[in-house]
Amino acid sequence: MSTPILAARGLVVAYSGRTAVDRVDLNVRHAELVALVGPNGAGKSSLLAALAGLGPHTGSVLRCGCTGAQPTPGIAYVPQSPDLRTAFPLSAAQVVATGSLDARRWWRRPDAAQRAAAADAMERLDVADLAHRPFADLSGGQARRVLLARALAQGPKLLLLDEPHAGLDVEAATTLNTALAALAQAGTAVLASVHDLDLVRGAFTRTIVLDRRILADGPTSELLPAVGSLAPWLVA
Amino acid sequence: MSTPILAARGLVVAYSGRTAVDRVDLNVRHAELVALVGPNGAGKSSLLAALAGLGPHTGSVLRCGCTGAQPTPGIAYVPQSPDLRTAFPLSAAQVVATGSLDARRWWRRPDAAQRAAAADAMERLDVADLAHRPFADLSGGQARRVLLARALAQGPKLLLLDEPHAGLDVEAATTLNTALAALAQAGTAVLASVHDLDLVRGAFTRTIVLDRRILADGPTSELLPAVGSLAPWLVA
Amino acid sequence: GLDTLRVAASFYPVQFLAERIAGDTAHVIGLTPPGQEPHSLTLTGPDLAALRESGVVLYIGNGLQADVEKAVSVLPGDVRVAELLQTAGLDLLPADPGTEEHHDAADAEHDDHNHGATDPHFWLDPARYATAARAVADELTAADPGNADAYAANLQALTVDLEALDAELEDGLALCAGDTLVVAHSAFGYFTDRYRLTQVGIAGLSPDDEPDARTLADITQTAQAAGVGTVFFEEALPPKLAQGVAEAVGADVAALETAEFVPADGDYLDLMRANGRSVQAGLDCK
Amino acid sequence: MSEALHWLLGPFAHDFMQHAAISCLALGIAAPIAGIWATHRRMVYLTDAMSHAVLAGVAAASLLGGSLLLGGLGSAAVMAVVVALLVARSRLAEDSAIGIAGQGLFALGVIGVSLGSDPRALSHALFGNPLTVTATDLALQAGLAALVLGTVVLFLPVLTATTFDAGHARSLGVKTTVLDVGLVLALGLVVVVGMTTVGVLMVVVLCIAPAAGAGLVARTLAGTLATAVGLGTAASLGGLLAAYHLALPAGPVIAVAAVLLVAVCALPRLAVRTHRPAPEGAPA
Amino acid sequence: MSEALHWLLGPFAHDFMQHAAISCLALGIAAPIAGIWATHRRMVYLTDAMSHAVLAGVAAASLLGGSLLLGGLGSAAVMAVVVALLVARSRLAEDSAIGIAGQGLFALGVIGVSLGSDPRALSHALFGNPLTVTATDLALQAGLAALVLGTVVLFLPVLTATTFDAGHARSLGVKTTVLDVGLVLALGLVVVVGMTTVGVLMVVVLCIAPAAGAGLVARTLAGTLATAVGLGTAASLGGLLAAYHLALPAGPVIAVAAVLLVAVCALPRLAVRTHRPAPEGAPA
Ligand SMILES: Nc1ncnc2c1ncn2[C@@H]1O[C@H](COP(=O)(O)OP(=O)(O)OP(=O)(O)O)[C@@H](O)[C@H]1O
Ligand SMILES: Nc1ncnc2c1ncn2[C@@H]1O[C@H](COP(=O)(O)OP(=O)(O)OP(=O)(O)O)[C@@H](O)[C@H]1O
Ligand SMILES: [Mg+2]
Ligand SMILES: [Mg+2]
Ligand SMILES: [Zn+2]
Repeated sequence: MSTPILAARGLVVAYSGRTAVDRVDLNVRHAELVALVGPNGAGKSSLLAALAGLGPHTGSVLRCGCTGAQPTPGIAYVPQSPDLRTAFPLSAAQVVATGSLDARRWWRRPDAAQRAAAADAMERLDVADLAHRPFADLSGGQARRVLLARALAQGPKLLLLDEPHAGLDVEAATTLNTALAALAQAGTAVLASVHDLDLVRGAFTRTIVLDRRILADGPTSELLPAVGSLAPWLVA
Repeated sequence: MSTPILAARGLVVAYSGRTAVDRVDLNVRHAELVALVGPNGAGKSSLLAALAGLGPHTGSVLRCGCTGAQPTPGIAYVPQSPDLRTAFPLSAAQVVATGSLDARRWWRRPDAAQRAAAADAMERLDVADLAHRPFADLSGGQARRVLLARALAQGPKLLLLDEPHAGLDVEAATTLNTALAALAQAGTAVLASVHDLDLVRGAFTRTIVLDRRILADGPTSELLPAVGSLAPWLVA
Repeated sequence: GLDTLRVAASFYPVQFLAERIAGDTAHVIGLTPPGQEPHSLTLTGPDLAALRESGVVLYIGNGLQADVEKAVSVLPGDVRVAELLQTAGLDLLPADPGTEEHHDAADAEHDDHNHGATDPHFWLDPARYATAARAVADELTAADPGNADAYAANLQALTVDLEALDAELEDGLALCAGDTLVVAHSAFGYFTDRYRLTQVGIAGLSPDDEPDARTLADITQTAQAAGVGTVFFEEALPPKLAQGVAEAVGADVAALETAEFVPADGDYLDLMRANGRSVQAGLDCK
Repeated sequence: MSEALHWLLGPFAHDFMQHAAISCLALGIAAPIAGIWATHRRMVYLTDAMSHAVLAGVAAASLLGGSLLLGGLGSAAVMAVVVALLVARSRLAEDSAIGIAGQGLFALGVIGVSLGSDPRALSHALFGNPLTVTATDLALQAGLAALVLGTVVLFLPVLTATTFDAGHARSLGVKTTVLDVGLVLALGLVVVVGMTTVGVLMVVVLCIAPAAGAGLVARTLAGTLATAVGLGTAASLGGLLAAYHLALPAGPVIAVAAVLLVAVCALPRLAVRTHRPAPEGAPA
Repeated sequence: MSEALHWLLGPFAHDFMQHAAISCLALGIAAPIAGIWATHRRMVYLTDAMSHAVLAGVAAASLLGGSLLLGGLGSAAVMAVVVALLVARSRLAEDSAIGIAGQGLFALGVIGVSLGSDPRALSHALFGNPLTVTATDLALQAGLAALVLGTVVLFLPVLTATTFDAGHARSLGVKTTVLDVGLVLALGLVVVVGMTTVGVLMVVVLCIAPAAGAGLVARTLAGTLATAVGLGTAASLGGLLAAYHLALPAGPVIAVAAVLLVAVCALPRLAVRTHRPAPEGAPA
């Protein structure tokens, strides 16, 4: 197999005494579709934030082949509940366009390829018709899909998604899974926390079961049928 | 049947030109468990806010038998994404205790019955062990469950819940459905927006399909099997 | 010695009188230190302790130094307190409503530069200043009768100095081509009253009473009509307004002192002589 | 009496220092207790802006010949209603509404002053100094402290609930706008009483800094309230003493002391910062 | 020349009015363009507090004998870094951090002034008046307007992205703290240049009010920027003219004009309020 696009070793996230993520070792490779499952409070959000380079942690994380603590271009991260200033008057399309911001050249406008990628991402997540609506006016699910489209528009090598299906209607959740599958086909790796096992089965080839530590990690088809003994809460 | 606990007639929610909810007529009676399903942007949140007396709307709404535009004690409403000041240092138990606030007598502390109801609600939603944790430290799903416990602690006649299952793990979602069923047994009416049809089947006796207008309204067991023809997006 | 009379003086014009009359006999404390803007003075703990240990406190009221007035109002009864604007025979001028009208305070914290309903700047007239000097001598004598002779002698010397200054100014300003004194703020009412000149203040009694646009236009016209050749600014104030007026009427600018600050060198008498020379040059006097 | 003890207690032999100490205690309690709610309701700016807005009321009172203190309170009331209206009704952000209302009233005040009110009375009413408090001032401040403390203890349930989740309180039928206006009025009262007795700088900082410092170290509501009062009284008494020995104006020194205490409270976080995701993602 | 035309243009026969008009135009453009970012980033208070903090730098410069303008800018820089540090590193709310840093610096400034700096120099540096702008001031303001406009247009992508979602920008590797400090410095520049040329009240209001008013009526970013500039220039030129004819001080009248324009922008919302859930749930 190729070198991992993401490699964590001995990753620990601790909040004033409480250990939320305990010594996690983890590899994610090109084109992998990985679901992260675990109960509320299992540490999924803490882990994803740390992997994105935004959360407090100890241990080593290698991203896109390069080490270093900083966030890395090539990774797109969508947190569980982003802190947005929705009063700032951007349309949905303008929000998606911020995905092509250059971390160093702050004056760069999106070029033609980036504009095309943004339009394509909105098509894939079925929010093209919302393009000119003010973002602040969108419903919960619509807003979430626009933020996911922004992540897709970044053309990332690795997508870190924290409960991307939450709040999406059934059709939208399926659309999202289809879009993720297409991305993986093109080589992008995806690591997403998911609660609904049907959605895991529908799209993710590999599953990691987390409850502070990693309880299981393997192909979804092998792992899920046997998960009841390992993590009874998953099949309650 | 008894007089409805909630009755809406010709309810319309319009945002500068866009009609989000169009002439909805709706009755909810004691002990009913009603699921509100519909795609993203269908107007579910707009409708629930209007029914709670907090959203802009035209048309008439009768709550708990009494008319008037004001929010009514006896109704508990949990919005899709509440705007919280989590920096304010309350523990989870203190948050649940705010459910017994008296709208008129601002100095009233919870009495023994209210304290018991709060503890009971936390038990039912399986967050009793989080009671003394700072609310700000909770994970997304934990926080949501505490807010639902606060609504339960109000001892409402009518519960209006906007996507209460979103972000809950499988076990917690089941626990919530069990708690709602127990409330209904005791006479409380529940109206909740839900995306996952499995969860609808699991607990809700009646289903309303909304897409700006009400497309269907009937017993879940009759309605869901036939819903494919009516609302193809529901079974995508 | 321990029983030396202690005199507290609120700011420079008061402090100068107190120091001259006390001489070596009494000990004078100036509450407003050199370099301090008198109007925004905030008293400190040691200041208040000093006030309480004083035999006499001398100040000028009318809102000129609000903190001093408040501190004085809570002093124990055994401290003699004298407000110099109350001096009999001072012949105070009313605050001219025409110049009182316009303010432009930039910030509340610095907005308390206001002198009240009568014009407090009496010290710019040596004759009225001499009247206040007698009141100061009376206060010191009443508090410390044992040294009455010393105070009387010091008063005598000071009066001679002030009379000489007055005569000098009178002489120098007797025959002038112009009689209109355009000044940065209307502090020179007593000065122009004494020497039969006309004051045109750009700002009002308080330097914060900056003129509005129409008043500024009027002032410019008045100055032009009077053929003013020099506009006087104060070093304590932003020079822009005075410079603007001077430019508009094609006049020069020159400095004039209000003697409100402890001078870096020299004293009141030197400042006033310099003012005399400045006005002489500006009004083209013989 | 030892050296150190004399340093600590000697200054309080003066009656003005005794008065100042009582005054500092009263405001060191009242201001942080009121300020807690300001810091958590994004009203810090309001506390500050209030001191500007008060000029309008004082100028109006002086033009109309009314009581200046009442005038100041009146403009605090106008400010409260305008801000509540702008925020609740027009979707304006809190800070914008406060800036606009505060600076607008201040501008009116400046214009009012320029219309020829009695400047002497104005400057007397506007600024205080803890060292020159009178017996009346002390009574006023003690009353204020009792009022603020009593009100906060009495209305703790509704204050807690609306501060944490105003939307939920509204869904229960609580008239949050009424509460907001009441709270702003209470803050206005603290600011007006404080500015006329101990000075604007000291009262504004005592409203903000101890509450913010407490928020940094305390993890519970009770702890936050207690810590804020502790920091407030420590800063005001400590600052008073330091100002005496350094021969500096007491109000600003107390303000600096309060700010220094916040810095001390922030130190552990500045050093370890475990809690919030590190902004640049450096490992902890 | 007709009556009306004379009313409009007559005052500008005076060259001080011409200077004032150019100056009002320059600040009517620069301040709102900078203020847009302040209003959306909860930095309104910062704009205001900056004017207090500047006193510390001016006092220090005057004590040490340095340039007062540079001193003012220096304290704006200190303010920027302290606020950014407090917010990013210690989880302090923006407004608390601003209040503490601003009032703390102001208190230091007051103490510095009381230590006997040169009061003449201080008042020279601290306050301006639109009627006294000099040719140098005009050049400074024109340069400022060009700089602000150019910077905002150049950096629009990063400003937009970080204002809307700072966390996302950080996840892309953007050093948002650097940007924050830069933005606060730019605001500090506007405030310092503005306060020394046209006065603090006018410049602070011109930063806040037009931007807030634009936020109420415009629905797009481009529209918001254009509306803010329109409101800013309208308020400053209209206020200047009104002040002339009413014989009132220009700075405060311009401030009141800007606030009135916001009120006009808020009127439709106050009347119909369709957008945000009605606070007390009354049907629309
Ligand atoms: N404040 C607003 N201004 C303008 N339009 C709005 C506003 N809020 C919602 N809308 C629009 O009204 C419609 C209904 O929104 P609503 O939030 O009620 O949908 P929903 O059914 O709750 O969707 P979701 O499942 O995504 O939460 C959507 O098209 C949305 O874009
Ligand atoms: N800032 C914090 N301070 C202290 N404890 C925290 C903090 N954030 C999270 N925790 C705790 O760490 C644990 C893991 O939280 P995390 O948010 O990572 O869980 P999660 O798996 O994402 O849960 P969910 O499914 O509910 O989103 C929880 O017990 C939570 O209470
Ligand atoms: Mg999570
Ligand atoms: Mg919704
Ligand atoms: Zn004067």
